[in-house]
Amino acid sequence: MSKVSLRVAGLKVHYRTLRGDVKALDDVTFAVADGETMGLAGESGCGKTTLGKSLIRLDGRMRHVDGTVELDDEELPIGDTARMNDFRFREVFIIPQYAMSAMNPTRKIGKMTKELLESRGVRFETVRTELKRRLELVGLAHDVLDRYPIELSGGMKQRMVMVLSTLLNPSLLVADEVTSALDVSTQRAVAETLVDFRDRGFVRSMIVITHDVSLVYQIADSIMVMYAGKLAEKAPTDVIVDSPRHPYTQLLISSLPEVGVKYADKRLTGIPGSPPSLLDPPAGCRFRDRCPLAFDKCSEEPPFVEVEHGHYVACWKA
Amino acid sequence: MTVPSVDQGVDTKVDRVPGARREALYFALRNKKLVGGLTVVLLFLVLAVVGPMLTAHGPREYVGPPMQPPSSEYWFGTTTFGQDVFAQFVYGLRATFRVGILGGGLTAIIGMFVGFTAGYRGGLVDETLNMITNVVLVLPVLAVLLIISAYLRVRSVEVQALIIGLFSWPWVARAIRAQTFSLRSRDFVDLARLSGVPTRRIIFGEIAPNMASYLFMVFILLFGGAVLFAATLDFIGLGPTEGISLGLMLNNSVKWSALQLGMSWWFIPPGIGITAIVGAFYIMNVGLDEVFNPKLREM
Amino acid sequence: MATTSLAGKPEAERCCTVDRVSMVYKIGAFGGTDLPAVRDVSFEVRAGEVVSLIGESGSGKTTLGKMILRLCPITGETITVDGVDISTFKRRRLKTYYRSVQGVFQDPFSSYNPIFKADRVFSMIKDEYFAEVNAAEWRRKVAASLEAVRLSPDEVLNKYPHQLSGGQLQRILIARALLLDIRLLVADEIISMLDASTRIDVLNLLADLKAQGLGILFITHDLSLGNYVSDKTVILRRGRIVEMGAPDRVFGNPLHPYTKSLLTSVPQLHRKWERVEAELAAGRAGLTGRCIYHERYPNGDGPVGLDAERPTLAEAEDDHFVACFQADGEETC
Amino acid sequence: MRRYFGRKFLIYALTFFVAVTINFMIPRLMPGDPVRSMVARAGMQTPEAAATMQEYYTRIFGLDVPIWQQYLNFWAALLRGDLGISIWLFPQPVTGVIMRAVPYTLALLIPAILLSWFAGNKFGAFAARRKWLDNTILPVGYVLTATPYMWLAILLAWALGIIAGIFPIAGGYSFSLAPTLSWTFVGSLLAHWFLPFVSLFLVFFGGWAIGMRNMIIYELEADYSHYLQALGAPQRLVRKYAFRNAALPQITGLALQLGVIVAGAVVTEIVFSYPGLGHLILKAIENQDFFLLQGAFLFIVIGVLLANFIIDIVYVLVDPRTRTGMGGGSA
Repeated sequence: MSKVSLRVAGLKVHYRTLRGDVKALDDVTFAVADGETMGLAGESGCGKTTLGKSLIRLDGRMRHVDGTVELDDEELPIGDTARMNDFRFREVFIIPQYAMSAMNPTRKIGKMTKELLESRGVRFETVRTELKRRLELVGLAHDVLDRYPIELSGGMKQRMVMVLSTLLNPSLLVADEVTSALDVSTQRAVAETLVDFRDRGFVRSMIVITHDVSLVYQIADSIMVMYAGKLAEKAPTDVIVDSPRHPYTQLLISSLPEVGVKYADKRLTGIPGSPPSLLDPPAGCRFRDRCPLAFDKCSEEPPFVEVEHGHYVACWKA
Repeated sequence: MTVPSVDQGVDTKVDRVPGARREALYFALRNKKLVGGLTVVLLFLVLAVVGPMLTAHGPREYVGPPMQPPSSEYWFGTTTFGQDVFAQFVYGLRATFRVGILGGGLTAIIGMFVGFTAGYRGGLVDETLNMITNVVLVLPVLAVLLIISAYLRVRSVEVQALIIGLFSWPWVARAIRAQTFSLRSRDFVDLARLSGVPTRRIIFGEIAPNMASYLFMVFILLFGGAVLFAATLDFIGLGPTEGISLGLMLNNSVKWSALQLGMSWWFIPPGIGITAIVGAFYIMNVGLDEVFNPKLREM
Repeated sequence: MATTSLAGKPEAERCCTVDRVSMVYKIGAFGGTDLPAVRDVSFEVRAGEVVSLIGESGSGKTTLGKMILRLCPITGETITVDGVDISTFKRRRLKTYYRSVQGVFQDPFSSYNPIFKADRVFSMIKDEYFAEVNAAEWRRKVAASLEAVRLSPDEVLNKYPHQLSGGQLQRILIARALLLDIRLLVADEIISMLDASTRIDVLNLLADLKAQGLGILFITHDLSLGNYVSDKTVILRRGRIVEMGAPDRVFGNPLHPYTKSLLTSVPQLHRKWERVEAELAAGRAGLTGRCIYHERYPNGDGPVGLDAERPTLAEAEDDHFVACFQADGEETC
Repeated sequence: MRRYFGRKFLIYALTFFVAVTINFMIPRLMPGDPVRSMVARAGMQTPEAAATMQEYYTRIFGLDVPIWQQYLNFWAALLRGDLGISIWLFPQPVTGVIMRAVPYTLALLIPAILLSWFAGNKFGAFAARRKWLDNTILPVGYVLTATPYMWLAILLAWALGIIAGIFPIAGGYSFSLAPTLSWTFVGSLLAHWFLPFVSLFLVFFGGWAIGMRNMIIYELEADYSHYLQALGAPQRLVRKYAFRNAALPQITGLALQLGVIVAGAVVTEIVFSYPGLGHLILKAIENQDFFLLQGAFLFIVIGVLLANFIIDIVYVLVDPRTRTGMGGGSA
């Protein structure tokens, strides 16, 4: 984990709405090392999905305002849909939330794969053996290629999309809530496949977006926590879970019941209040209103700084 | 008289919230299709209301010299028999709006009744209604209307609207059934049931309001459909036995060789009237669709 | 281990009893294929008790909840509440039934009609059940009920659902249920769509209500949540109960292979999958190749129905029941 | 799949049954003595002919037997292919009269439907999400669908037939020719066929183009389209897939529109005095020839049912979802 794979600097992405711009990502700066699996956790509306999307494809309402994204020392033209096409699939790829409906329902999977590859200038024959090898690896029979997506179960579709998405060995893979719709047993299999793909070098580094901290705890090397469009904390997995520094991370982790913890023995508490509106976010630390440790200085915005090797926090108290 | 397909993606319109209501108005006022369509419709509506007051003649009176091209006295000219085309046109417009509203309205009511019942009740009731819907759906409507109208001694706009309504509801029922089905599985419907609210009030108090925009759009399409059906019947010679309609004007003009005689003032106005009203409604409908469905807005 | 067993409580405290209930979904027109959603399920919820119904998708847990709420028809034997069979209730009787049994569902946003204000859920209750109560008194009643779920009336009344958070919406729904004199609350995945930081507060609320004597059926797919509040855990798989009992026994000493596989798959904080797996493998050593149910009842003729306590389940230890180990439950071993 | 067709077949059988029953009921439900009014309105020249007809009708209607027996007799005659005798073309049997007209109607309808379906869908897909096309050409499509068939037919006849004088505007072939297999005759057939065809084609075309345009916008917003775009697939491929999926509901749409399409053909034939079913219907109405009208009605119903059945088969062939037995084919 020495070389940096992804470097995001000062990234700002806004959503256009009638009532004004929603500042979904505000000055986000971080790096992902080569070979690192980074978990990206946060509550709904904190900007984690926006971050994942902006690395691949901004949708119609998203606007790249500022900041740069570099992948393997090459700047990604994220604001330019057409130029970005060269990087998609080959260099950077997203496994979307909607894996269940990601494949064209009226094409056989193999045919779709072939057409897709050839549209990107890759001859199907050159990857056919590798494709079959990877299907075996995730436990899919070769004949899925001759089937229609509707004939596959949810878990099979999920695995198929994973194989398809990583077929050209992208440098960076973004997995957006890939497990949230699945049952626990399938969830684990999918999460472990992701790790396996990384270990086998199908992808070099990964960002796993989820609302479930305990899931990324199982598979990620590091965890980055977002709050209201900003980064709160990033550190190696064990550090985040065992000794978080940001009050938000602390409260979040302590509010999660674990198997074996009972109400009668240990009454957990949540975080009072709710996140600020991103239409017009307050100045200073955005967690200030809900933070038990808030003090005067919090009206200034805390920088996202490295407090310890590999441990970044945006809090004056950290 | 193709009815543009409306079956697609209608559920996206369900998520309307009051904030979105203001938003919808904002987009509505800026939607050229909606505003333009509405303007045309209102223009013709005004003409239908005011027009008969501008002319001293009844639509079927023989008032002037025959076969006159448009002049200052007979704005749209006269027919082979010296009837005033303008008078026929404005009275015909009235019939058009009447048959559209009555026929479209009746179709909507039947379609809604069947659709809501089938979608909400489910089970055997749904199966049965669905079967009936499918049967009426494949029956060629015009052929049925023909056979019924042919035997009717007295035909009026109201009777026409009635038989149009009785046979063109199936696609409405199907679309509403599908919508109801998806809304019914929403938790708020279950919650209303848990609150002891009776079925009828759940349908009209909980489900229908969520489809208001959709129902309105359906009515617009039905209005257009009814107008076109009526015009077709009139043209075949099964029009109202009393009074005048735009379709009847077309029928008369062809019957009395207006084409061969070059009396374009006789057959052009009624066609323009029907096309403009129905077309304006359809275009309004697209506009509405864009207003209620953000996906369709131009980006 | 805290002994939360209520086995000794008198009959009168039984709040809701589900006895050998089955449910078959008909797929396709005019019947066609049958899809069994719930098969021979029996359990009971007592007053002042939280029972967690845990299962993955397709386990029939939601269907069971809906059956108790009479939102889908009951087949098989009976569901009794306060000793009365509820399966035949119609109109008036059903309406009266809803005075004592209420539900809250998974998706807080879908539980509200988006075009009306959120308090409509209260006014519906007033119109149907408290038409005679005057407005001022009703306001007081609503305020009291909102306070019980720790919401301030000014904060939530007169607002549209999209202006409120998921946690607030779910609490309003609980407050709504509290307006009636309910004895049983069916809480179907009520926190799975809430953010992690607010989930726990809703769970705590359930625990408080239970302390006031309410019976709660807590339906969830999340083992850790089920464990946190419940007095009894029922694990469902494909419409059947595979294991049931006090949570510390079911989770502390899981017997059924399915329960174990669930436990090894659930992502936990502070314990990696490998560790959990190793721990359970150690516990399992003595059980390999065995089936407690068939050891107890070699002919598969275990007691049936509630009279004999649990159908098709064998009592492995005090307040801990387990079904045949055949993982699929389709055939016996 | 067998269930799918079984169900369809049941619906078609029921529809046919309902249609025949309507045919049977309508004259009997209407107030007054149908036989007398028919004979009176038929306006026969001689009292002998009127008497013959009176007798004939009474026998056909069988008004002296109980209603259920009338009904059974009606079916029996129908199954023998006996639809009665035409009044307008007395004493030719209705079946024969109709059979002579059907080829003309089919010659108009089949090319108009197929060509407009393909062209309209292609064009609609092409216009969708292309701003200037969408804004300029598609309103024209809406106006076209809103145009009454007969009016467009009248306009075409007037402009290209009367004013420009390029095409004949009446009949199926030149009145001066007798049907033979000669170039002159075929040329005349084609010349007479062209205007009614174009007029139908244009209105259908507008409808399909708009339908496709609306469908494809939804398809381009579907998850699988987003996924393809995220994979960097070129717009061409994304649109190709969207088109394929959007075309499926358009097939169902064709089935749903058949009734309306036939209605269009009927009035278009009337404008051009084209010797198809529509023309017969007009004549039947003008001459109070109810047997002919009923026969035409039954033929239309049968035709629409057959076409529906063909569309069902096509649908199953092109949509894999119906084959795997997982929904699809909503009709």
